[in-house]
Amino acid sequence: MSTPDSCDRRVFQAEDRATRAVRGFTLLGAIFVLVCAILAFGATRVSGVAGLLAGLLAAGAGGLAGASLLIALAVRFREPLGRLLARVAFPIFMVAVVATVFFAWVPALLYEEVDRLAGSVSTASGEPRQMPLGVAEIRSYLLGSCGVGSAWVATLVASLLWLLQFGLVRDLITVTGIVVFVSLVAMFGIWWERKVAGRIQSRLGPMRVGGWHGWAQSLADGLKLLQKEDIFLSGADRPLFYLAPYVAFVPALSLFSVLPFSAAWVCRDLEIGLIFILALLALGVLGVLLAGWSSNNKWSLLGSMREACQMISYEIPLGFSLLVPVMSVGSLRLTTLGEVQANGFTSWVAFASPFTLAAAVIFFIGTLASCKRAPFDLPEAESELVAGYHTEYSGFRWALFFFAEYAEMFAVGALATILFFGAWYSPLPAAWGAAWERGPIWQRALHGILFSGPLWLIGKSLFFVYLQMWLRWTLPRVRLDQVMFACVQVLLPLALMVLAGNSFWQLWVLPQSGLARLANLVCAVLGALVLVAMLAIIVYARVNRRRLVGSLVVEHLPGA
Amino acid sequence: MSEAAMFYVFAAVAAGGAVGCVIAVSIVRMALCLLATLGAVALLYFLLGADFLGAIQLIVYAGGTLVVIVFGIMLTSQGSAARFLPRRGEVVAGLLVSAGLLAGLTAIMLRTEWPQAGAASEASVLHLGSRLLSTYLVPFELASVVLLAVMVGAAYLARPLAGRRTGSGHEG
Amino acid sequence: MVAAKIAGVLRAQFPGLVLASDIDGLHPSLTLSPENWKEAAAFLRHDPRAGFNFLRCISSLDLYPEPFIELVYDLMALEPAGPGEPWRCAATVAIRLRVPRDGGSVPSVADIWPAAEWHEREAFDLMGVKFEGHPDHRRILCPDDWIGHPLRKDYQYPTEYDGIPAGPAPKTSVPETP
Amino acid sequence: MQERVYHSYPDLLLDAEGEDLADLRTEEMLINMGPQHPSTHGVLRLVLRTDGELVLEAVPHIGYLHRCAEKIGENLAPYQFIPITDRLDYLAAMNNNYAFSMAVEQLCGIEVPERGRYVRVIMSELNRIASHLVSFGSYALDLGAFTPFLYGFREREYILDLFESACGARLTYSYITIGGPALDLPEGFLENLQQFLDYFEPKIDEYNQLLSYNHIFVRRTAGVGVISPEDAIAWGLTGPCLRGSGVRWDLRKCMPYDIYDRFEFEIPVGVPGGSDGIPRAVVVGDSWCRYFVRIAEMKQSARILRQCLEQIPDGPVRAKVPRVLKLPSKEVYFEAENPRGQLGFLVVGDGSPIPRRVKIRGPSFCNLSIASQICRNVLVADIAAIIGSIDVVMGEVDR
Repeated sequence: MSTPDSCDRRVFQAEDRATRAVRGFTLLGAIFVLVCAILAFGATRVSGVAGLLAGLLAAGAGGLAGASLLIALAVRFREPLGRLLARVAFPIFMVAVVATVFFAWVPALLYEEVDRLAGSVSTASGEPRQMPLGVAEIRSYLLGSCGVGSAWVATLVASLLWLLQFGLVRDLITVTGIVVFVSLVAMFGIWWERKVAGRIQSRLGPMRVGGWHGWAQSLADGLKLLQKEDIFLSGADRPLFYLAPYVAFVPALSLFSVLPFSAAWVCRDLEIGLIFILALLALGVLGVLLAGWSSNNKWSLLGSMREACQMISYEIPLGFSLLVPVMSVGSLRLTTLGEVQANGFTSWVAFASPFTLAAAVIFFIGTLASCKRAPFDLPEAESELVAGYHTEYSGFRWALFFFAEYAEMFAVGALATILFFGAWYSPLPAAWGAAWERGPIWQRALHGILFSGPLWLIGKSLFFVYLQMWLRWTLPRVRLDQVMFACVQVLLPLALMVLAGNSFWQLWVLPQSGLARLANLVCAVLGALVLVAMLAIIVYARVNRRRLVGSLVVEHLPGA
Repeated sequence: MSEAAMFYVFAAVAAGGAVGCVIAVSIVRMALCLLATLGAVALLYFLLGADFLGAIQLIVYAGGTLVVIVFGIMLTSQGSAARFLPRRGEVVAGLLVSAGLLAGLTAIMLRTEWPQAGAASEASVLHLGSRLLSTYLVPFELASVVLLAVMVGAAYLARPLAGRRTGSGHEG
Repeated sequence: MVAAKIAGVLRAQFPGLVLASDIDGLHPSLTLSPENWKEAAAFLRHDPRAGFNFLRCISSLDLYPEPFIELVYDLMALEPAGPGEPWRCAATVAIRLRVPRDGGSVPSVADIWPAAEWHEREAFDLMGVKFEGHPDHRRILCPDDWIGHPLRKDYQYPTEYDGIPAGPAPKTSVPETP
Repeated sequence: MQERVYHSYPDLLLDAEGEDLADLRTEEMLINMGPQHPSTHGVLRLVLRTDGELVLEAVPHIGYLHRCAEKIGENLAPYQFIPITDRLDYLAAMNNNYAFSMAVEQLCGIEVPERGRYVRVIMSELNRIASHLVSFGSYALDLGAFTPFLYGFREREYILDLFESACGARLTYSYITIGGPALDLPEGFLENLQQFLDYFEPKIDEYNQLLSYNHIFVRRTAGVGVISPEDAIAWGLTGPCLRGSGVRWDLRKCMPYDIYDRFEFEIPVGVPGGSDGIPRAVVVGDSWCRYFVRIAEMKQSARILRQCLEQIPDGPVRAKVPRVLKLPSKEVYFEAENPRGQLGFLVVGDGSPIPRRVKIRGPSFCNLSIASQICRNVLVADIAAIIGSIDVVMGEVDR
């Protein structure tokens, strides 16, 4: 007769065995990695593809081994670890934020250092040097001119720097960074959406996991979703059903490969970046279509048909509204489109003329539809179609759809920022901070925070994400015929009119004429007023929250 | 070297997708195979430095035409009954036609003097645009005339619908 | 009063239709014979002297051990009283029909009062009264393969349904009001 | 059966005579909406025959919550049956208790003391507000607006707190019983009620700003699922569904029972759009009217509650009821105005303490019967709008 206690004990014993096994394998793995590392970097000169592969193998194996070791330790010491984590969750969270920012800067600085190194070596030897320097050359340089004392440290640093010379390695690092960033954005977006929804609905949202306002909720949800059963329906089309989430997720992820976070922070600065982004936005719909079709569920099918309808229709006004800034700037390259907006608030494309402002509004509405956000969330309308195209999905495949949705939300927010709202520049004119741009590292960091940099782009994009959330939790859903009506009979003619108007504006209104300046001023003031009005609403709601929400709710809020 | 490797991978995906598209039975799977082919061809364009062509390939074929095809399939046929089972004669005829096509294409490929691939010009979109609106203006406009004809045809087909406002009384 | 007036009108219009009347009780009602019920219903609905446009409820009572089931149609005549004024209830009356328990049927009045459609289906489902000419004569609350009509006094409680065992029949005990 | 012309959605593929305008029709599809579906409010099952997004026909199938409450009523003494009435319209349990107690009191001739009568009215009007709040919130949810749902539940929470202080339960109260409420009101109840009313009444205007006059909401509901007054009466609709069609009929006013003749209040009905700030697209009898009647009724209930607070006397709340209540060999049919319409009880006694027959007329049951008529040639999204505006509670439909 097994009592619950003995049952528990047996479970724990089994867990201990598993932990021991994991630890043993980890030890073996670590030894193997060490050997690989010595083989790879111990030699004085490693070069060519073989060395590169060995290095990558070593790094990958090392990472795997380290991760499994950490997991094993975490499983073994889960209880004290949990207690500890509950105490220090908030500091860890803050440190993680700082560390993320730091680690985002480090590769950029390193690349610069490596390029400088290559330049200095070539000038020293007096003859043009091919780019892949040997480890020994870097090491000797480090030991010689940089004043690195320890030979061991020099070898290690030289090996790392050697790897960074290759474009493939840099791309791998960038892609890893993008994947991590997209996951972070999606997880943060989901948590933030729940918090925003909570506050709008006078409740708290997630409050438990992680201690501080449930910051780890998305992490916990992700773990839960990973563990869930991957349900497959007997009547479904198996390969399509399994493939569809990836077909939806990959385009959303690829968006970030051409999205510039600042003039220098872009994985691939394509000349036709804008068209590429449009293409990927259009591709995302295929995943949804296939998901709805392969689920063998009528609600899913209806959902995916709605999605197809909506996407095909809204691509047209969306494309037209994108043409307006393209026409004003004269380029399809996203960095060029961003760079013309360096001179402060009034130089932003949206405020250049009434037509660009209208185009920005049309673009925002179009992105709502293309991201399936309320009030255009018909493909997943939960009160009509249960959950639309992802009704039958569970576990991680289901999560992939959400990752794709939030990644797309952020991407279109970033696109709106780049095209219309000053890209990575702050509202202050760039000329004020020009001196800091090439100063010492702290000045450059301050410049990045105050004048231009990825933080500005991310911040502004998150503002647009917030707008999307605000709308979602305020408005009812429109009906399919109304969606089509709004597109074909309202937005499309409007977009065409804006396009034509902008052409004439470009032709007839000289850039520095009085009319252009007046229009610019009026539009900028309008934009500023909207912002001020939003701030005023926030302040008003904050001041009157007891009256607006009711004492029952407010007294449970923290800091009430 | 890595470019060569990528070329072979993409070419294999494109060819495999094409074969899959031919031999698949379910129409939606055919569409998926077509997506693989179109996407791989777009990637080949990117590999050649023809970014514009690649992106347009993705927008027009993968994001536009294919979506419309899948949408059409979903609207007109239900369930997994959307199957395509050709007869033996059809298979033989298809094989003959494609063999002839393959032979012809191979012959042309072997005879043509291919220019060596140079670096893509810097302002390729600018270049393309100005060419389309100057040297190749007539074909460009002809293409748009064809599209116009298609639109008129579609409008004609949907004429009974267009006879009245579909927007309904609520919409004013 | 009002019920008495209706009884008089009905007696004049359809001789032999009104079998009995209970005018002064808590629930004023007329017992009609089921044969002419269809015509009488149309008269009650459309004739200006009656004008019962609102069918509130159709109740079925099992008179076991008497071999009858009684159907009670609660009717009401609503009429507007002028703009902005509440509507008036001109008259209420209950009509009773006695139907044989086994194999008895009455004409359906679903085309006269559409509200009767579901009420008649319910009466058929739970009491087993058949309605001739009903547009959709099916069970409504019980599953289609249910056996018996649960509200009959002699209903045998099923011991199982589709392989699902059911408990014993409920026992009736009289508690005291606290 | 005479051909009725119902409002049909100015649809995509049919002309006014219902004829095909094009051969662009796609394959018809039968879709099962429910019994587990987010917007069928419980276990309603609708079988939709659709052509793409167009619903050609919707057939309701009910009975998934059938417990044969009437048979239970034939086996229990009336006092025991009170908890069963809680479970009919479980969002308005007080009103159900009230209606059944009144029916039995009429049958047995029990007179309830004055204070008890006021307590019953207070409870039933509070529960009417609570029920309409759920209806308001879930209707917004049906149309894709999540936030009003939580606002509705936030306000309902205060009412449930009041109920809990009075009887200890938050959903199935069994508080009003035969002869009056089971207990007197607790200390401070009336003060809390006053506070609640002061808080609640301004909130109604907030709801109107947030949802009722929202452009998208109006476009989704105005002109959708129109029921003419004649149809509403013919199909036996009651409550907000009947009043939404412009029929000014409310039992509390038109055939006042208990002490409702002592209060001043109005009967809100559906009015055509264009006046009094009513959106212009609104047609009498459409979903918006049914929705808005509920909003307006909450105001009237608050008004009744304020009058109750002024008038309520001191004294006992419950009449003396015999320990074993023998039901006379008589029959009574009593209807009370519940949040969803007229809840009727036919109670037949035979001299024993157990009734011979208890018949329940559930208002949702009658209201739902029109669904298949007005869900023709509408879009899938309109089904949620129409069913939500009828506002059924399946516990009462299936009984």
